[in-house]
Amino acid sequence: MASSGHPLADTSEGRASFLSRLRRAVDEERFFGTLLITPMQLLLWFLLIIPTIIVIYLSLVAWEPRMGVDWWQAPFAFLRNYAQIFQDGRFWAAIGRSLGVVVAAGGLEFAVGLGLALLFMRDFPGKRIVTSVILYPMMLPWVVVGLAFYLLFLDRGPVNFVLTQWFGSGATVEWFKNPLLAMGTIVLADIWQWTPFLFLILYSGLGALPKDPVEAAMNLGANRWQIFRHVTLPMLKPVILIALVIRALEAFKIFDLVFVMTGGGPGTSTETISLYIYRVGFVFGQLSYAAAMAVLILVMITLVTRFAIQPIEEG
Amino acid sequence: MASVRVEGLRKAFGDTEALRGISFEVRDGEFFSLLGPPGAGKTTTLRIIAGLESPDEGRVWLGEEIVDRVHPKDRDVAMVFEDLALYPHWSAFDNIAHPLKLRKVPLGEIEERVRAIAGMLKIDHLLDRRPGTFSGGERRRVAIGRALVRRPRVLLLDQPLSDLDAKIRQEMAGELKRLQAETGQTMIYATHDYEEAVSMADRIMVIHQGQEEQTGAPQALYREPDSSFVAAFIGSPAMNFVPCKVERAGGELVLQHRAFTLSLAGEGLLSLPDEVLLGIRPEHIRIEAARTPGALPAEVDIVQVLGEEQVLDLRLEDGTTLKAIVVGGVELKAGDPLFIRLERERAFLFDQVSGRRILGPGL
Amino acid sequence: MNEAVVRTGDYDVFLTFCNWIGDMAESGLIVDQTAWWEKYDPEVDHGPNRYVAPLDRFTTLYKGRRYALGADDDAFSLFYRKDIMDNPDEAKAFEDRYGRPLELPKTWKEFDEWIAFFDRPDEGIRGAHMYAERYFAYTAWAARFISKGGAYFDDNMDPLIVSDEGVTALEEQIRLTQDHMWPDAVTGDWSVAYSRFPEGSVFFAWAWASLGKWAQDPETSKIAGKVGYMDAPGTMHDGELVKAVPHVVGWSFSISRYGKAPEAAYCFIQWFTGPAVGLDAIARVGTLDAFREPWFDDAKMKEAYGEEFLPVLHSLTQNAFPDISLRGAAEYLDNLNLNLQQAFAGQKGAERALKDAADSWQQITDRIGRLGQIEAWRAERQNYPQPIQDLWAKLGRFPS
Amino acid sequence: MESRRLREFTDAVLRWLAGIIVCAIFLLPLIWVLSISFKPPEEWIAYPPRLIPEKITTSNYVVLFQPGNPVGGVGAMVSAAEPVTRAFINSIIVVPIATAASLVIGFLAAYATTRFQAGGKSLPLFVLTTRMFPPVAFAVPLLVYFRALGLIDTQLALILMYTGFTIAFSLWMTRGFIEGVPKSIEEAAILDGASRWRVLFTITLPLVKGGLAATGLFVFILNWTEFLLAQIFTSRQAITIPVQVSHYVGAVGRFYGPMAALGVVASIPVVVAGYIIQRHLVTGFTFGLVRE
Repeated sequence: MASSGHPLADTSEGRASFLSRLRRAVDEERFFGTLLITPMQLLLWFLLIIPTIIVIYLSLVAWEPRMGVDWWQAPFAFLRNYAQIFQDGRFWAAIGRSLGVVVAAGGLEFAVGLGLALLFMRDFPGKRIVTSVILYPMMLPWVVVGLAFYLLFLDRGPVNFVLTQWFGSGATVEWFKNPLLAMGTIVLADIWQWTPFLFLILYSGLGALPKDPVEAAMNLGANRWQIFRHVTLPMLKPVILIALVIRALEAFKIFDLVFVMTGGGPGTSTETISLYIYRVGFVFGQLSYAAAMAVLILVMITLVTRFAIQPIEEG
Repeated sequence: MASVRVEGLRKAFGDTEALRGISFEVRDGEFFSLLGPPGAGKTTTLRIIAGLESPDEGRVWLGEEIVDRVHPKDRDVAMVFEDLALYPHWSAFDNIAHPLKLRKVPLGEIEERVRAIAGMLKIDHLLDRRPGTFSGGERRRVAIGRALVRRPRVLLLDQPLSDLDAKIRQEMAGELKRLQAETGQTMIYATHDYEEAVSMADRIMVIHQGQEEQTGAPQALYREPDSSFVAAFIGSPAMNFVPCKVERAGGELVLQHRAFTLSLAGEGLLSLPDEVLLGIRPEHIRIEAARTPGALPAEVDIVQVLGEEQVLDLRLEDGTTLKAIVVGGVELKAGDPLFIRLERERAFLFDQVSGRRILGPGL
Repeated sequence: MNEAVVRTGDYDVFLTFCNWIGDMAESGLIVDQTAWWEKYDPEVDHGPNRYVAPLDRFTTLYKGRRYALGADDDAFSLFYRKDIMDNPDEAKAFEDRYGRPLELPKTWKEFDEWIAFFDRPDEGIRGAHMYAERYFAYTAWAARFISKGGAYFDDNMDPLIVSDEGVTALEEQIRLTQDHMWPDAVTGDWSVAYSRFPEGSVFFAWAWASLGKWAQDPETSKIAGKVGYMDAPGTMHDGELVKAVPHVVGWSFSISRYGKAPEAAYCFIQWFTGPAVGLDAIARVGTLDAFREPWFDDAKMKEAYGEEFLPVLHSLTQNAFPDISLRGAAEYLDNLNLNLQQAFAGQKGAERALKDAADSWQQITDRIGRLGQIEAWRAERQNYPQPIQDLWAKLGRFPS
Repeated sequence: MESRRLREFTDAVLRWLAGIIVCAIFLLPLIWVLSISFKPPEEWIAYPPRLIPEKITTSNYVVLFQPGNPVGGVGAMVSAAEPVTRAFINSIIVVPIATAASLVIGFLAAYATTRFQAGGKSLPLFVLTTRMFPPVAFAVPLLVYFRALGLIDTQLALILMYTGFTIAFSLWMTRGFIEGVPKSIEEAAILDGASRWRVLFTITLPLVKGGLAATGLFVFILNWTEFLLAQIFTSRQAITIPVQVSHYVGAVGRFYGPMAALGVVASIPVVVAGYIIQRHLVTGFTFGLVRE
C-alpha cells in the first residue's frame, strides 16, 4: 500500500501557503505515517540506540567507578571483558538458570493458563468475580509477591506448618536450602503471578475465534478433544506463539522475585542473569564487565529473535 | 454533479494485475454500471475514481477536471462501500450529517437536508439510533443517505446490495433506480449480479480480468453480446455453448456436431475458423412434441420448476447437455423423450479461442 | 555505588558502611579528612572522649589516612536465654553429661557443647541462631577463624583462608549449623534472628546489639527480662584466650568531593558524631550503637541498653575486627558468603568452599590491581584489635 | 437426551468447583499478605503461623504515613524510612504520565504501522525485541548517560524509561484493536471530506478506546510495580512505591508488616481500575492475531 501514496501538494499551485501545503502533506499517507511513528522513533533512539552504543563502548574499556576516572577516560580493554565472560562459570550458570525459569515457568504458565481459559469459555456462576481474582496477582508489586512467597515457604512458615499438621512433624521441607526446591519456589511465585497474563491472552484469543469451524466439526461428530486438537488449536496458534514468546522473554528477565526471595542463594544456586548483572554492575561496581555481559545478552536475544520470532511474523 | 471519464487505467498489486487498461466515460446524470465477476477489477476502478488508490497508469476526469493530484477528501466523490462502513459510534443522523458538518454547512441546513434525505429513504424513524441494531436494508439506506446528502459530483456504489436476501434486494434496487431518476445523480454502480445491473443501469460495462469486455445499454448487451463471456454473464440460466467444427462441403459451410449438423447460409463466411462455439440461450430452444425436419431428439435429464417456467437439462444423443426454458405446457419429468429446435435467428457463433463473436444473432 | 557513577554532587555527606571507605576513597568520591582532623580534632583516638579501640582505626582509616568518621558500633553481640541457663536442673544435667559445671563458655569447644546441650528441637527451641545465610554467613566462621590466628590474606594478598584454621573453623560451624539450628539460619535472611530469638524458639543468638534491645522490649518479645549477655568465646593460645568479634557493617560518615562545601560538611559530621550529640542520637533513636568510651558509663546509655549489656558490649567491641575494607570489599565478601552459604547448606565441603572463595579472591585482586591491594591490606591489618595482631606476630603470620 | 443433560450438569458443577479451587489458590498468598499487614511485629513470622492475627493492629498502616510514631513498637524501628507520601506522590506522578505517554506514542505508531506500514514491515517486531532485553542490561549505559543529562534521581528519568520500556506493549496491543476497525470506515470518512487527523481522532480513536483502556491498565500495572530501574535510578527524591517497600529494612530486621501493608495499599487503585475495565481487559490481549 505504500506505493499508493499520493504525490505531495499540487505543484501547479505554487503560491499555496506553506500552511495549506503542510496540511495537504499531512494527508498524504507516507508523510502522515512517518509523522505518527516519529515520537516512537525518537524515544527508541534516545532510550535504545544511544545506550546501546554506550554499552558497547563501555564493554570495550576497563572501567569501574572506583577507578577515579570518568568512563570516557578509561583505558581500552578491547575484548578482555568478553574473554573474562567465557571463563566466568557464574555467568553461564546464571544464564542457564534464567533459561530454566523460561522453560519451567513458561511451560507451566501456558498449561495452566490454557486450562483456565478453556474452563472459562463457558459461563458458570461467579465467573466475573473469579476472573477478577485471577487477575489480581499481576497487579501486586512484584516485590510484595516475592515477599509473600518467601514468607509462605519459610522453613517455619505456613506451608511447612500445614505439611506438619497433615503428615507429622518430620514433614517439613527446607524450601530455600535445596537449590532445586529454591528455584522451584521462585518459579512457583512466577507462575502464580504470571499465569493470569497467559490466561488473559489465551482467553481473549479463544473468545475471538470464529465459531463456525467448531460448530461444523461438532456437526461432523468430532469429540471435544478432536475439536480442540484439530480445530481450536491450529486457529489459536498465532496467539499461542505470541503469548509464549512474550512470556518467555519476560521470564528470562526475572529479577524482583529472586532478589526478594533468596537473593540468589543458597550460594549462587538461584542467581539469575539479571541478578548477576545487577550485582556485578551495581554492587561490585564492575560496570565495564557488566556492560560486556549486557552486550552478550543483547546479541543472544537478537539471535533468538531472528530464529524464533521471525517465523511468527511471517506465519 | 459531473461526468466521469477514465482513460487507460492500469493497476497492479504486487504480481497480480487488477486493471489492464480500462477506459470509459459516464455522462452527467447517468446510471452507469460496472458488471463483472468477483476479482474483475470493479472495486479497484471505483477506488481509483474516489482517489483511495492511485493508478499505475491512466487518468481520471471529473467533469472537466483532471483529479489525479486531488486528495480523495477534496474530490467530492461519495462512495457506498460493500461493507457500508457506517460509523458505529454515531447515530444514523450523525452518520448522514458527517459530510455536511465537514463542509461547515450551517446546523439548521444540515438538519433540513438530513431530514429530507431520510424521508426520501424512509429512515426518519432511525435517525436517533446507532447502526448496530439496524437490519441489512436499513443499514444500506443510511449508507446511501450519507453518500447522497451532499450531492456529490459522482456517487460510487460498490456492490451495496450484495448480501441482502433476494426480495429486499429487488426492492432496494427499484428504489435506487427511482432515487437516481429523482435526483439525477451521476452514479457508478459496481456489481457481479447482471439482474441488478440490467434492471437499474442506463449503460453497463462488463469487465473481466481487468479489461473491458463490452459496454452498452442492457438490451444491447443481451441481444448482441460481443463475446462469449458477456453472453454467458448476462442472462439466466446462462447461454448454452456447444463446440462445433466448421466443415466445407462443396460450396456450402456446415456446422458439424456429433448430434446435429447445421448448414450455414449466407455469403462472406469463408473466413470462419475451423472450430467455433455455437451459442444459444435456453429461452431460445423450443420443445416440439413430434419429430419435424431439423428437430433434434433429446431426453429430459433434470427438471426445475420455477412457477410457470420449467428449466430443463436436456441430453442429446451424444451426451451433450443443454439447458432450455419452457413456459407453460405439459409437465415434463426426467427421462421423457422429446424433440428440440434451436431458434437459429437468435443463435451466435463465437471464436473458440478468443471468445469473440463471429456471427449472429442469426445464423 | 551509584553516586560514584553519577557524581551528582547532590550529597555533601555519605553515611555508608565503613568497609566501603576503600572503594569510595579510590574512586575519588570522598575526600581525605586528615588535615581537618588536625585542624578541628574530632577526639577519636585520644582523650577522655576517644572511640573504643579498635573502632578508632577501622571506622576511619584507609591506607593510613583518615577518610571517615565512624558513627556506629556494630560489634556482634551474643545473647542467650538466662532463664533456661539459670535453671538448677539444667546445671546438674550439664555437669552430669560433661563433667564440668555449667558456666558461660569461654572457648569455641565449650561453646559448641553448650549449644548442643541446650538444643531441644522437641520443645520447639533450637540451640542457636547464627548467620549462615546469603549475606552474613561469614560472621560466625570468621570469628572462629581469626581467633584461631587466621587472617584473610598474607602480605602479598594471597588468601589464607584455605588453611587448617579456616577449614577447621568452617567444619565446626557447619556442624553447629546443621545439627543445632533451625534451617532458616541458612535460608532465611538476616532478619530471621530478630524473630526467632524474641519469640523464644532459640536458646542463643549472635547478631547486632539491637537484637538485645528488641528482645528485651515487652511489646515485641516473649522473652523480655530473660535475656543474658555474654562475651565472645575464643581460642586458647598458650594459656591465653584470644577472642575475635566480627564488626559487621557499621556506619561511618564521609565527605563527598563533589559536594558544595566539603569543609562545612566535615564540621557537621564532627558535630554530629561528637560526644554530646552522638550520645543523644544513639540513646534515643536506637539504630546506631555507642562507640565512644565515656558513653559506656553514661546513665542514659545504661537506660537504653540495660545495666548488664553495656559492659559486655564494651568488652566485645574491644575485640572487634573489621570487615574486609579493601577496594572491591563487597565483591570479596559476596564471594566468600556465597561459598560459605553453600557449605552450610550442605552443597559443598568446607575445604572446597574456602578454596572456591580463595580462587575468586585471587581473581578479584588481580583485576583490581595487586599492588594497590597489598598496600591497603598491609595498612588494614594494623586496624585489627591488638590481641589478634599479637597472636599473628607470635605465629609469624606476617613479616614484621 | 437424559445422559446429555446429566453430562451438562456435571460439567457445570465441575467448572464451578474448579473455579472455586482456582480462586482459593490465587487468593491464598494475597490473604497471607493481608494477614501479615494486620499483625504486630512479633507475629509476622511467628511459629505456629496464624491466619487471623492474635492481636490485630493497624499500626503497620499508620507507620507508613507516620514513621516514628511508636504504635505497637514498630514505629520506633522504622523511623529510618521516610513517610510513604513521597513515594506515593512520585508513583502517582510518574506512572500515569509514563503510561499516558506510552499509550499515546504507542497508539500513533501502531496506527501508522498497521495502516501504512510506516517505518517498514519489521518495525513492530523490532520494537517487540526492546521488551526482551533485561532492563538491567540497559541500566548500565543509561546510568552514565542519564548522569550526563542530569536525570539521576528525577521523575523525568523514570517517566522516560517507563515510557520507552512499555512502548512495545502499547504498540502491539493497540495494533490488534486498530486492525479490528475496518479500513473502509476510515476511507468513508475521508471521502466525506475529513482530514487524516480528523479521521484518526473522530473515527478510529473512539472505536478503539476500550482497547486503549485495557492496554493502559496493563502498562500502568507494569509501571506501577516496576522495581529494578527505580531501585537503580532513584535514591531520595524520586523513589517509587516498590522501592519504598524495600526500604522497610532497619537495624532490627525486615519490616514485613509495613511492607505487606504498603503492598495492600498500593494495589488497591490498580485492582479497582482492573475491575472496572475487566471486559476490555479480556478483549485486549489478542494482539490482533485472531481475525474472523
